[in-house]
Amino acid sequence: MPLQTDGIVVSNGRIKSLYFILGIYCPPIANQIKPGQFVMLKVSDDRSPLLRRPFSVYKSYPVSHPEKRKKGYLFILYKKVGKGTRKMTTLKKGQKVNLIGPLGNGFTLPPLPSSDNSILIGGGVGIVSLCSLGKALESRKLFVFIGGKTQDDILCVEDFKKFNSNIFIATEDGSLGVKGTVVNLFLSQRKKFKKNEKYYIYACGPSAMLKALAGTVKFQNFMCQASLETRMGCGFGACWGCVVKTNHPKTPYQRVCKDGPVFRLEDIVWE
Amino acid sequence: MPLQTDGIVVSNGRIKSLYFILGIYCPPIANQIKPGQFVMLKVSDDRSPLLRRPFSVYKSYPVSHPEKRKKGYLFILYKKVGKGTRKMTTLKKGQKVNLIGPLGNGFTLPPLPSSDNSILIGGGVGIVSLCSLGKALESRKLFVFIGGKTQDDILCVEDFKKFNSNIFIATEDGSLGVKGTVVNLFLSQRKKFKKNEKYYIYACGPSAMLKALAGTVKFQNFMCQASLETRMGCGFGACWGCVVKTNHPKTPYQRVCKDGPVFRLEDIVWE
Amino acid sequence: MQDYDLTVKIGNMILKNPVIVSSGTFGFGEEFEDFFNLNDLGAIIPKGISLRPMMGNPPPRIFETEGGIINSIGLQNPGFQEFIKNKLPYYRNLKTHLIINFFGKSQKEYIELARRFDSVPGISGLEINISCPNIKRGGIVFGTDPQMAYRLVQAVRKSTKLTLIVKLSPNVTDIALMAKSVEEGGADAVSLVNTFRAMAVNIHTKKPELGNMIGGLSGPAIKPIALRMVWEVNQVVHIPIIGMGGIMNAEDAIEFILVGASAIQIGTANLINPRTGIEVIHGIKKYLAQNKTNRIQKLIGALLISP
Amino acid sequence: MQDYDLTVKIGNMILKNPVIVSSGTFGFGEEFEDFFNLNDLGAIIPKGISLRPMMGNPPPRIFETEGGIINSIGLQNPGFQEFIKNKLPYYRNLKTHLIINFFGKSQKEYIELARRFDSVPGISGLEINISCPNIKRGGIVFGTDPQMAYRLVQAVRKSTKLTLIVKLSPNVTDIALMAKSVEEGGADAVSLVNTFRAMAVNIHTKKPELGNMIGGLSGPAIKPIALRMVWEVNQVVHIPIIGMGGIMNAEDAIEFILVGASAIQIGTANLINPRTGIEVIHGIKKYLAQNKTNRIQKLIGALLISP
Ligand SMILES: Cc1cc2nc3c(=O)[nH]c(=O)nc-3n(C[C@H](O)[C@H](O)[C@H](O)COP(=O)(O)OP(=O)(O)OC[C@H]3O[C@@H](n4cnc5c(N)ncnc54)[C@H](O)[C@@H]3O)c2cc1C
Ligand SMILES: Cc1cc2nc3c(=O)[nH]c(=O)nc-3n(C[C@H](O)[C@H](O)[C@H](O)COP(=O)(O)OP(=O)(O)OC[C@H]3O[C@@H](n4cnc5c(N)ncnc54)[C@H](O)[C@@H]3O)c2cc1C
Ligand SMILES: Cc1cc2nc3c(=O)[nH]c(=O)nc-3n(C[C@H](O)[C@H](O)[C@H](O)COP(=O)(O)O)c2cc1C
Ligand SMILES: Cc1cc2nc3c(=O)[nH]c(=O)nc-3n(C[C@H](O)[C@H](O)[C@H](O)COP(=O)(O)O)c2cc1C
Ligand code: FES
Ligand code: FES
Repeated sequence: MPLQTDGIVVSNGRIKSLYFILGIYCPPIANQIKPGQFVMLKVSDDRSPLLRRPFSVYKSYPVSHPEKRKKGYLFILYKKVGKGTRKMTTLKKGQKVNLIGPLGNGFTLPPLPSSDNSILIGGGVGIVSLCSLGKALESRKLFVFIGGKTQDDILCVEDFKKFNSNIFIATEDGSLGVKGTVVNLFLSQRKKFKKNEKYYIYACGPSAMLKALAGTVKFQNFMCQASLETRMGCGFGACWGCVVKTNHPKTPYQRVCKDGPVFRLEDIVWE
Repeated sequence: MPLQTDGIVVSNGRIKSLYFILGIYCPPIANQIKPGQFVMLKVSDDRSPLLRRPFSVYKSYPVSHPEKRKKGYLFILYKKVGKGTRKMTTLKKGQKVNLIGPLGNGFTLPPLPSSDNSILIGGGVGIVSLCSLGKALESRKLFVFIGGKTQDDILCVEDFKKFNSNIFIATEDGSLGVKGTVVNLFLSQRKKFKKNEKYYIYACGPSAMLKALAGTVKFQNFMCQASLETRMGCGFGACWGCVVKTNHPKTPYQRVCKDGPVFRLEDIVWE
Repeated sequence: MQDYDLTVKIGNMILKNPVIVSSGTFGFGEEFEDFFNLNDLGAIIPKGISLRPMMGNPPPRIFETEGGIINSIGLQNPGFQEFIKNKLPYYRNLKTHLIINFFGKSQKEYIELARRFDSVPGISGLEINISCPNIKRGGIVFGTDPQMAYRLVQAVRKSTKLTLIVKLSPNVTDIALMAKSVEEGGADAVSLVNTFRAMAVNIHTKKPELGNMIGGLSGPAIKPIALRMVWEVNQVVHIPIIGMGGIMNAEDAIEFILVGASAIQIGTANLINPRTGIEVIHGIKKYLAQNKTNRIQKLIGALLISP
Repeated sequence: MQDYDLTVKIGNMILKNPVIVSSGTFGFGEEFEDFFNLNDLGAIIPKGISLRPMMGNPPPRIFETEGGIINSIGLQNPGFQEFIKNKLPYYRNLKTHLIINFFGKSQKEYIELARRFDSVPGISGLEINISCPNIKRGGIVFGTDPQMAYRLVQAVRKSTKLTLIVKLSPNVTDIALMAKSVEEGGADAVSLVNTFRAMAVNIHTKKPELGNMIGGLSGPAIKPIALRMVWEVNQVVHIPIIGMGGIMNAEDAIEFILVGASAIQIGTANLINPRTGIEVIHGIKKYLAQNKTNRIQKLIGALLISP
C-alpha cells in the first residue's frame, strides 16, 4: 500500500563520477518495499523541478533489521543527469524530503525450489533495482551481467560479490570487462545455460538494451522480466503519462508506474 | 558604473527574529558603492525566484580598508519576507552569488562645512540604507530616529551608537522606546531643531511612513531625501517596472532604480 | 474549530466545499484512496470518457517545463461501457459528488453520451470537455468556435437533466465570448481552463519531446493567464464558474475564488502532492477565520478593484 | 575557434547573428553598455515608441509568478520627437542593426509613425506592435482580428521602405491565421510572441497585484506555448519568423530555431542576466560545433518529425 510520508536525509554523497547514494530514514516505506518497486521523491521544497522523480531502492532495511544503525533506512543510488538529480546532490543530512512509495509491482521471484537459474542483466543505473533483487535471491546462485558505457558506469559489483554470483562485466569502451554491450556479453555466454532448464532473467536498463535483449531471448526456456523506465507524472497510476506499448489486447498502452515497472519482456511492443 | 559580477558568501546568519545578515566577498562592488545605492542579488541559481532582488548595502569595505578580514566585503541586512529572502537564508559560506551593482543614485551628502544638522529617519529594514550613510557622516552630530512594529524590528541601534548620534526609538506596540510611529516621534522632537538653520533629513522606510513624513515636513528649513522601495524588474533602468509618481512635468512616473532610489521627498506624488 | 459553511451550489449540486479534483489528474479516484479520505472532497471528476475506448497517444506523453508540465495523454480511456461496468461501482460507496467528464468526436457522440450518462444512477453532474487539445479531429473545434459551442451545448442540454458544466479551452481570443455562448446554450456552469496547446523540443535529438509533438500545458506556469480568464468570464456570465489552472495550494484557490470562481479544480497538483485537495480545504477554512467570516460565499468575486 | 556563419536575413537586413534583444526589456540600450559590447548583438529593439509621449500605467507595474513575470508598464515612452532628439543619437555609433518597435492608437497613427521613421537615418527596420495587452483602446484589436491586421499592415507597408516586422499577440485562437494575414498584408517578417494577458491577486488585500489589474505574462513559463505558436506559424508563412517567449539561454533559443525561427529575441532574461544575449550567441556557436556544421541556416526549421 503506497503512502505519502516525510523521510529524513541521513547521508548523501558521491560514490564515483556522476553517481551518488542518498540515504533516507523512512521506516514506513523501508518496512514494505520489495525488489523492483520504487519511490517518487520530491527532490526540492520549491517548484523547480515541479514533478517528483522516480527511483528504485538500492537497499532498504525494515525496522525489524538487527543492525540498529540501519533500521528504517533506505538508500537510493542515483545518477546526476538533469535538473532534479542535480538538486538531489545538494540535499543535506537532517533535511526532510517527501516520498511516495512503495510503488509499482516489483519482480516476481522464481518459483521456490529452483536454484542456480536466475540471470540478472543490468545496464547503467538499471543494475540498482536488481541489487535488492539479488539480496532477495541471496541463497541461490546468480548469473549477473553488468554493463555500462565506461568503467565509471559499472555499479554494484561489490554488492553482487557478497551474494553467490557469477559476475560478467561489459563496457562499451572496453575500459572494464569485455568490450561491447551487456546484451552481447550475455549472448556470448549462452552456452552456459542448459536448454532443458528454465531460466529466470531479470533485466533493467535503458530501452535500447531491453529492446536488444527482447530480440535475443525468444527461447522457451528463458522467462524474462524487465523493469522499464519512462518519464513519470505521478508514479501512482493517476495520469497515464508513463505508458509503454504492450501486446495487451484492449489497452495497449499500459502504465509503467502501476501496471509495471516490471513487465514480461515478451509483452512489450518495441517501436 | 554598475557591473555584473560573482561574489562569494562569507557569512549568513540570523541576527534576530526575521532579520539576517549576509556577508559577501565582492571587491568590485565593495570598492565603489556609496550610501543609498543598492545591489540586485540573484538569490538562487535556479529560476525560483526568477527575478533578482534589490538590497541596500548595510556595510561595505573597499579593498583599501586597513582591516585585512574586511577588505572587499559587503554586508546585507535583510528581512525574511517571501520566497526570495527565504531562499537567501539558505545561502552557505563559500557559495557563489551573482550581483549587479552599485545601482541607483545614492544620497547627496550635506554641503561640507555644515554639521549637527543631519536627521536620519528609518522605519523597519529601511534603517539599513541609513546605516552606511551614518558612517559617511560619522564626524557630524546625527539625530537618528528608528521605528518599527515591535522591539524586534528596531535595527542598527548599536551601529549608530558608535557614531556621534542622538538616538530616538519608537515602536508601534511600545515594546521599545516611545509607543507610536517614528514620524510622530520625530514630530514630537521638532522643537529641538532651530527655525533658522537648514536640516538635512534622510528617510527610508515603508511608503506609509514616507507619506506621513511628507505630510509633516513642509518647512523651508528641512530638506528631505527619501529612499524608496518598489518591486523591481531589473534594477538598472531597463524595464520601467519600478516607477513612482513624481511631480516631474514631462515624465511623472520616474524609475526608482535609476532615477532614485533617493528622491527629494517633496517631489513624490502620493496617491 | 469553528463551523464553516463551505457549501457552494453548482447547478443542482450542493457541494460540501468548493474543492473538486480535475479530470485526467485524479485517475479514477481509487489511486488516491491510500492518501486521504475521498469523501472530504467537494466532488470528483474522473478521467474523461468517450463513447468507445481510446488508446491514447504514443509516448513520451509528459514533459516538464518551467513551472508546468505538457501532457499528450490523448484522452486514453476505456470507453463508456467499460467505465460503467468496471469503474463506476467504485463510486457507489463514496459520499461525495461524482461529475463525469466526457467528450465526443462529433455532436452526435456528445448527445449520445449525455443521454446514456443521464440514466446512470450515482452521477451528479456532467462536465463536457469541448476543449481537449490532444485529439486531432472533433473536440477541438467546438472549443474555439462560439457558434458551434452554443449549438453543441444546446443539443446536449436537451439530452440530460443532470447539472451540465462546460469546460472551456483557453486557446481562444475571447474566452468571455465562449462562456457567454455556452451559457446561452443552457450550461449550468462553466469550468476553465483546460490546458494550453504547447510543445517542447529536444535539441540533441532535434525531435519533439512528446510523441504527439503537441500537448497541453498545465501547472503553476499558467495560473496568471487562467486567473485573468476566470475574471473576464465573471464579468459576463451569470452561471457559476469553476476555476482552475495551476492551483497548488489554498492561496492559489482563494485567488480564483476572489476573481469570481464559485468552485475550483485541482489538476496537476494532484500528481505532485496527492493530498493537495484536502490541504486546500483546510487552508480555505484558515483564510475564512483570518477574514472573520464563516461563509465561503462571501469571498466569491470579492476582489477589490482600486478606483 | 572555427569560423561560424551566424548571419540571417530578415527582410533587407542581414543580421550578423540571429540574436535580437526585445522591445521593452532592453531600455534604450545604454542601460546595458556596462555589461557587454552591444555591437555583438544581431539587432537591438528599444522600448516601443508612440506618436506622442505616454506616461504609462500606475504602479505596481510588475509581479513575479512561477517562472514568469506579469508586467503592466503601459508602454511608457517619451514619444516620437523626444526619442529622435534624445535617444536616437546614441545608436549612431553602434555597429548593429536598430529596429524600431512602435504602436499607434489608430491606423492613422501607425501610418504616420511609419512614414516619419522611414525618413530617419540609422534605422534598419520597423517592428510594429499590434499586440500590446496593456493599452485599453486601439492597439489590441489589431492584434486579434486577422482582417484588421491585414489592412493595417497593408497601409503601413505603403508608408515605409524599411524592413517591416509585425509583432503578433499570442492571445488569439489561431496565430497561424494572424501570421498569414500580415504576410499577405506585406510584412517582411513576423515576430512572436508578445505577452499573454494575465493577472494576479493579493489575497490579503484582496486587490490585484498590478495597478492596472491586467498585465502581460512573459518568461520561461510561456516558452512551451510560444514554441508551439512559432511552429504553427512556420507551417503556413514563407517570410522569416522571429521567435521569442521565455528564452533564457542558448538551448531555449535553439529550440525556437529548430521549429522555424530565423532569429530570436531575448526579453525577460535581459532583466535577470543582462548578458543573456551574448551568452546565447556563444551557446549557439557551441551547438553548431557539436552538430558539425558552421552555418546557422542549416538549423532553421530542422526539427525532425517522427514518422
Ligand atoms: C521506476 C524507475 C526507477 C528508477 N530508478 C532509478 C535509480 O534507481 N537511480 C537513478 O539514477 N535513476 C533511476 N531512474 C531514472 C530517474 O528517475 C531519472 O534519471 C530522473 O527522473 C531524472 O531526473 P532529472 O530531473 O535529473 O532529469 P531531467 O532533467 O528530467 O531529464 C534528464 C534526462 O533524463 C531523462 N529522464 C527523465 N526522467 C526519466 C525517467 N523517469 N526515466 C528515464 N529517463 C528519464 C530525460 O529524458 C533526459 O534525457 C528510475 C526511473 C524509473 C521510472
Ligand atoms: C532599493 C531597495 C533596497 C532594499 N534594501 C533592502 C534591505 O537592505 N534589506 C531588506 O531586507 N530589504 C530591502 N529591500 C526590500 C527587498 O528587496 C524585498 O524585501 C525583497 O525583494 C522581497 O523578496 P521576497 O522574494 O522575499 O519577497 P516576495 O515574495 O517577492 O514578496 C513578499 C512581500 O515583500 C514585498 N516586496 C517584494 N519586493 C519588494 C521591494 N522591492 N520593495 C518592497 N517590498 C517588496 C511584496 O510586495 C510582498 O508583500 C529593498 C528594496 C529596494 C527597492
Ligand atoms: C495528465 C493530464 C491529463 C488530463 N486529462 C484531461 C481529461 O481527460 N479531460 C479534461 O477535461 N481535462 C484533462 N486535463 C486538464 C485538467 O483537468 C486541467 O483542466 C488542467 O490541467 C489545468 O489545471 P492544472 O493547471 O491545475 O493542472 C488533463 C491534465 C493533465 C495534466
Ligand atoms: C517589462 C516588459 C516590457 C515590455 N514592453 C514591450 C514593448 O514596449 N513593446 C513590445 O512590443 N513588447 C514589449 N514587451 C514584450 C517583450 O518584448 C516580449 O515580446 C515578451 O516579453 C516575451 O518574451 P520573453 O518571455 O523573452 O520576455 C515587454 C515585456 C516586458 C517584460
Ligand atoms: S506516472 Fe502517472 S500514471 Fe504512471
Ligand atoms: S527595475 Fe527595471 S527600470 Fe527600475
